Amino acid sequence: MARVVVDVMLKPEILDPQGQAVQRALPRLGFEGVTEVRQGKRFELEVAEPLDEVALARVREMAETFLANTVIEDFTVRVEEPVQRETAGGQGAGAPA
Amino acid sequence: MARVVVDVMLKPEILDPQGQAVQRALPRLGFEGVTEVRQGKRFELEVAEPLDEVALARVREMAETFLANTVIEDFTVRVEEPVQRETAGGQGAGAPA
Amino acid sequence: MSGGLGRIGVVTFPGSLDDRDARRAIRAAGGEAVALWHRDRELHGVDAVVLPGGFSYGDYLRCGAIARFSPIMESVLTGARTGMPVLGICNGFQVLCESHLLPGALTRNDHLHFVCRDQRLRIENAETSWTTDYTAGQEITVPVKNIDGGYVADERTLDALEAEGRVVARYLDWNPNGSRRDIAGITNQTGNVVGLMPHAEHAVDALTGPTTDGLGVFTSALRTLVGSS
Amino acid sequence: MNERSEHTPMPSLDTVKHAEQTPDTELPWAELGLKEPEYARIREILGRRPTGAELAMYSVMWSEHCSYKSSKIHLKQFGTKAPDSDALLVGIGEQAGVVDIGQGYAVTFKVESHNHPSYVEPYQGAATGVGGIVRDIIAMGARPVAVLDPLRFGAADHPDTRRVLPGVVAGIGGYGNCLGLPNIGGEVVFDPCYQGNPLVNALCVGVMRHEDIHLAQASGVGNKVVLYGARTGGDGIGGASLLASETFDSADGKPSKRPAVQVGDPFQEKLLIECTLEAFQERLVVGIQDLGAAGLSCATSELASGGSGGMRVELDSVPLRDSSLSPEEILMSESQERMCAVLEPDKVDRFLEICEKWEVTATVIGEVTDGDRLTVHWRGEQIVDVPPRTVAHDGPVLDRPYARPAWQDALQADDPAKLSRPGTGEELRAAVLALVGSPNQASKSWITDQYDRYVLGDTVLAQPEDSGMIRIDEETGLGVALATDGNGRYAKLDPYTGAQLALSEAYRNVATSGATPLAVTDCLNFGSPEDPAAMWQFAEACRGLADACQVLGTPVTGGNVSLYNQTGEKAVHPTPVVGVLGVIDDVTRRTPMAFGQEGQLLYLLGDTREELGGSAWSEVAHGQLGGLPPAVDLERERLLGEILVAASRDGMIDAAHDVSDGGLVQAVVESCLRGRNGARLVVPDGIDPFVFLFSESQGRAVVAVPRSEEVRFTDMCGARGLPAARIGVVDGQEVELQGQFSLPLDELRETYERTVPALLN
Ligand SMILES: Nc1ncnc2c1ncn2[C@@H]1O[C@H](COP(=O)(O)OP(=O)(O)O)[C@@H](O)[C@H]1O
Ligand SMILES: [Mg+2]
Repeated sequence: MARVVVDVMLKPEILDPQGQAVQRALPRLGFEGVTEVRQGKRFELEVAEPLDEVALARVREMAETFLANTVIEDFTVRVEEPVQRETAGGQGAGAPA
Repeated sequence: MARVVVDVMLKPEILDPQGQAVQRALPRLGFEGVTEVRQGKRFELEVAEPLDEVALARVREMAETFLANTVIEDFTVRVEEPVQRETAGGQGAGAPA
Repeated sequence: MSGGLGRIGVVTFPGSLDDRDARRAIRAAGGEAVALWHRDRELHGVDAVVLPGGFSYGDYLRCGAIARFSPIMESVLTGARTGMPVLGICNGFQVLCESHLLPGALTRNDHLHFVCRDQRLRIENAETSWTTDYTAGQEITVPVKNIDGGYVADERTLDALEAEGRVVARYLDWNPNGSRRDIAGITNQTGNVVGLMPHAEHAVDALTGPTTDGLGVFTSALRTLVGSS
Repeated sequence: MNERSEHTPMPSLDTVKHAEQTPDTELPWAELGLKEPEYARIREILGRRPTGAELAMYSVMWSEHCSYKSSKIHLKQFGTKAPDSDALLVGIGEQAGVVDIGQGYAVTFKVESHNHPSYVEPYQGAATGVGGIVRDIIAMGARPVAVLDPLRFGAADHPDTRRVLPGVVAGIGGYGNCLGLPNIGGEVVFDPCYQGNPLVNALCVGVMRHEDIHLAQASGVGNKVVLYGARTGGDGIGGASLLASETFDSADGKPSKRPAVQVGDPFQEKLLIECTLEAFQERLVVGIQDLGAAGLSCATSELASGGSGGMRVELDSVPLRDSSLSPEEILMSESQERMCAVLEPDKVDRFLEICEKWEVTATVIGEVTDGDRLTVHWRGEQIVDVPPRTVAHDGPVLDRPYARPAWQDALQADDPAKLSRPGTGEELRAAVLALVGSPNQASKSWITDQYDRYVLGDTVLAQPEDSGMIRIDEETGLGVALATDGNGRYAKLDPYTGAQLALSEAYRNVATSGATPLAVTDCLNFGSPEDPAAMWQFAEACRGLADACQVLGTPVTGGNVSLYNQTGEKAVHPTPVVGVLGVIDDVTRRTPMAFGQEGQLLYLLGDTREELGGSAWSEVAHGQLGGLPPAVDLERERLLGEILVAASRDGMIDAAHDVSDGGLVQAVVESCLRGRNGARLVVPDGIDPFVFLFSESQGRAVVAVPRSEEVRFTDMCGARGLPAARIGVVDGQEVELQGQFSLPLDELRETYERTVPALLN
């Protein structure tokens, strides 16, 4: 099994009410210095091996026709090593930051 | 400005109806071989420089207390180079795949 | 308790929708409804608080996630910890979970759609501040309307809720959102804080609701207040 | 506009002064959709060539969408033929008409289309459609209290419908639910003619006290113009970007990408509603206008021409979401969730305070001046100097050619009388099941369950009842009822009659619930006005509706026209959607549709003739559309309405359901399922059982009468001359037609409820 990640974000020119709401809330919570927030979707797909060019092209097609609404969204596709996520109190490894 | 990306995913043990719905729809659309789909959120934050350890720690705190609900979600924080996204008909660069 | 009527506050957050209805239900139950504002730290001497339904802050990010940080929530948390009856309906339930006053969380309905239906429920715990006017096992019908109404928690938490009798109400016939163990409402350990997904406040008048079965939630609280005064 | 070589290079800003100095500079008026005579007219009005910004304003305001240039001469009839009505407080012309419903209350309501955007992006298109109509209602000074959503999609099993419908429904729900407006009715119709061109109409109704009516006008020199709500982005500016690229004559001056689709922000709109209402309550506002199509161009020119003076706008003050916008684009932007208010200077601070309370961005962008010009300024330069009326109201008026299409005769000659019919009881039974389970007649609860109908706590009736009913006053029980209807099949067969039938049905639906119909709003969805056949359909429908409103005494208070609803050469059925508003003094006297009491007597009111043209049966059984639609009898509709209202008021009936598409049997099945009781029916003498069940004769309703009221009720009908035939009794758990067939309710329910989910899940 390989993990493919598809990130889907609203195109930059499209209004992102969710990101805006988050951004506006931050100062109230004491977080300053964040000038913009965009909120999008992240899909993690477990795909059967081998993940060759053909398979990846299929995933890209899937992203374009289904996971993203390309009228308003852009996307990226990439193969990813599984990372460990932080949980509450998170001393988890995180990704390189 | 630096871009920080926060990915938030439901914990593995929490049911993800959205991911499941995507996964169930794929074969109908002619995409085979995807054994699991999880759907989460991706936040792109534009953060004022300098993005030192202190600033990053603040972002991590923000993710933990606000962007993610750690009762049901895990998160990762990372600094990212802006990538070019694919749009419809996407011959965009995409990220390394 | 101050004076004659029980005073129950209803908080309005930006995007609250059923606040007016909650106030009407309180009045219908014989109480005095007090409008509270999210930016206000003051509870204005109310004896109990309702966090109403709606889409606070558009439910952007997560339902209840932004509202939880409102100034008034600090006072509500303090009150709740010292025994003040607090009820969260729908979005209010979500705010209570986000505030960690109640365990677990509410996630997207398993069928992914908003659903508005008249729903049969069984009252499981008739001893909370908001359910004493029911009997355990009583079946009632009130509307549900939500898109993020699926109650989730880890198994241990669910088991603990069951063992401690903290499941307040359960869906009957049909689980409208995929809630674990058909949970429609839960309470905290002391029974003063209740989160309820179904909208009791929309079942207080046969003209505008499917039944009057929801009235008991508000009369219960008023009775609790009298008892404790 | 790639070849710019021939044009004189322009400075980066096309000011009024610059326009005066460069009279020969050509502007891309054709690309902005203007015709040569229109451009000439603009030059004549201004006495010079327009600036880029002026051209932007004229071009959007003189577009079909904003100027109604093709439809205006036909819509005029709604005014000239308007019936005398004491109820009308504000007539056609404002954002929405206002109707007096007594006790000091006034109601405003309007239906609008968002068809094309909903095809491109179903969720956002439908969502922003709801947003737009709600702002229209707030702009009248009213608190919105409910929405309805008349919808048309392609064939139920077509892939395009599967793409469009779920998104449209989720968008309407997503936006309306988040605003806290109950959805109390609407329509869902499937027909292949709407493939590639769904109709997404949305109706909003609002309530105010008489003294709170606000109009779009900017009077009072020195008064301030405040823009509030969302920041302005590059939404919906189409042609203006082109103008900008023309004006900014340098490669990197090209505007960045402009959104192809607008995204709605219902939370922002909810805040907009709350802060507007609070400002109304404190009587801070002199004039108000929503920003919809044509954005600031529309708002400023309409406010200015509605008032007595001129207006000066500082465009630099407009808060932007995208700093690369050119002034032309800012003027044209259709960014959602924005409003404009005119305030006396000493009220501005308080107004801004209220906006701050609701976390709504608000900015003073201009003021009312004592001239009669609308001027717009940017970076210290004047870029617009126009008489506002010429922008807002003096758009072109076209008398487009129209002609009855050649195929109309053949279509009308294709009489359904020749179609084979069910004869035996068994066949009738099968035909009933086929009808009840057909997508157009089946339960729509898969859709309507996605809408909040309870919020605000005043919903007395909602789908699937004949009309939606809202309580207005808790003390007195005063309420309003609304229904929308529009049968495109009927209108295709005969657009004049079709429009009247749409009105008849909506009128009847309102009366069936016990409310007295008062006023009308309409959304006219038609094909291209450049096609004489579509234009004829449009003209006929307007004439039909105006004539019928005159007879029924219900004025058209406002509405919307949507043209160019076609894919290639193929237009949708002419689809006039008519919304009727009624008033009821005491909502506790409403008549629901459910047959709730066993033993009650069923009466069919009205006359049944053999009328199957355009019927649901001809569609379901034969896929046929031909012949003539059912005959219209407006006097009968009025009488039926009076009887239904009287019977409700005096407690003579317990249930009523109007008979429309699908005929009597559809109505009886729906009322039985809702009431969880069966019915035993008997065919009255002299009628063929098939016609009895499936005919779509108008002016009919079926009512359930308690036995104790039978004599009083039939006496009333007899005295008033309304035919009332006893057709059966509420009884058992089956729908039975004596001597023919019986159908268990369980089987009917299964058939009725499974269709739509099966198509969409
Ligand atoms: N899109 C919709 N939104 C809300 N209600 C709807 C919608 N479509 C249909 N309904 C409701 O379903 C019921 C049945 O619709 P319909 O058969 O068109 O009614 P009628 O034939 O009486 O006009 C009505 O109450 C109507 O308001
Ligand atoms: Mg009807």
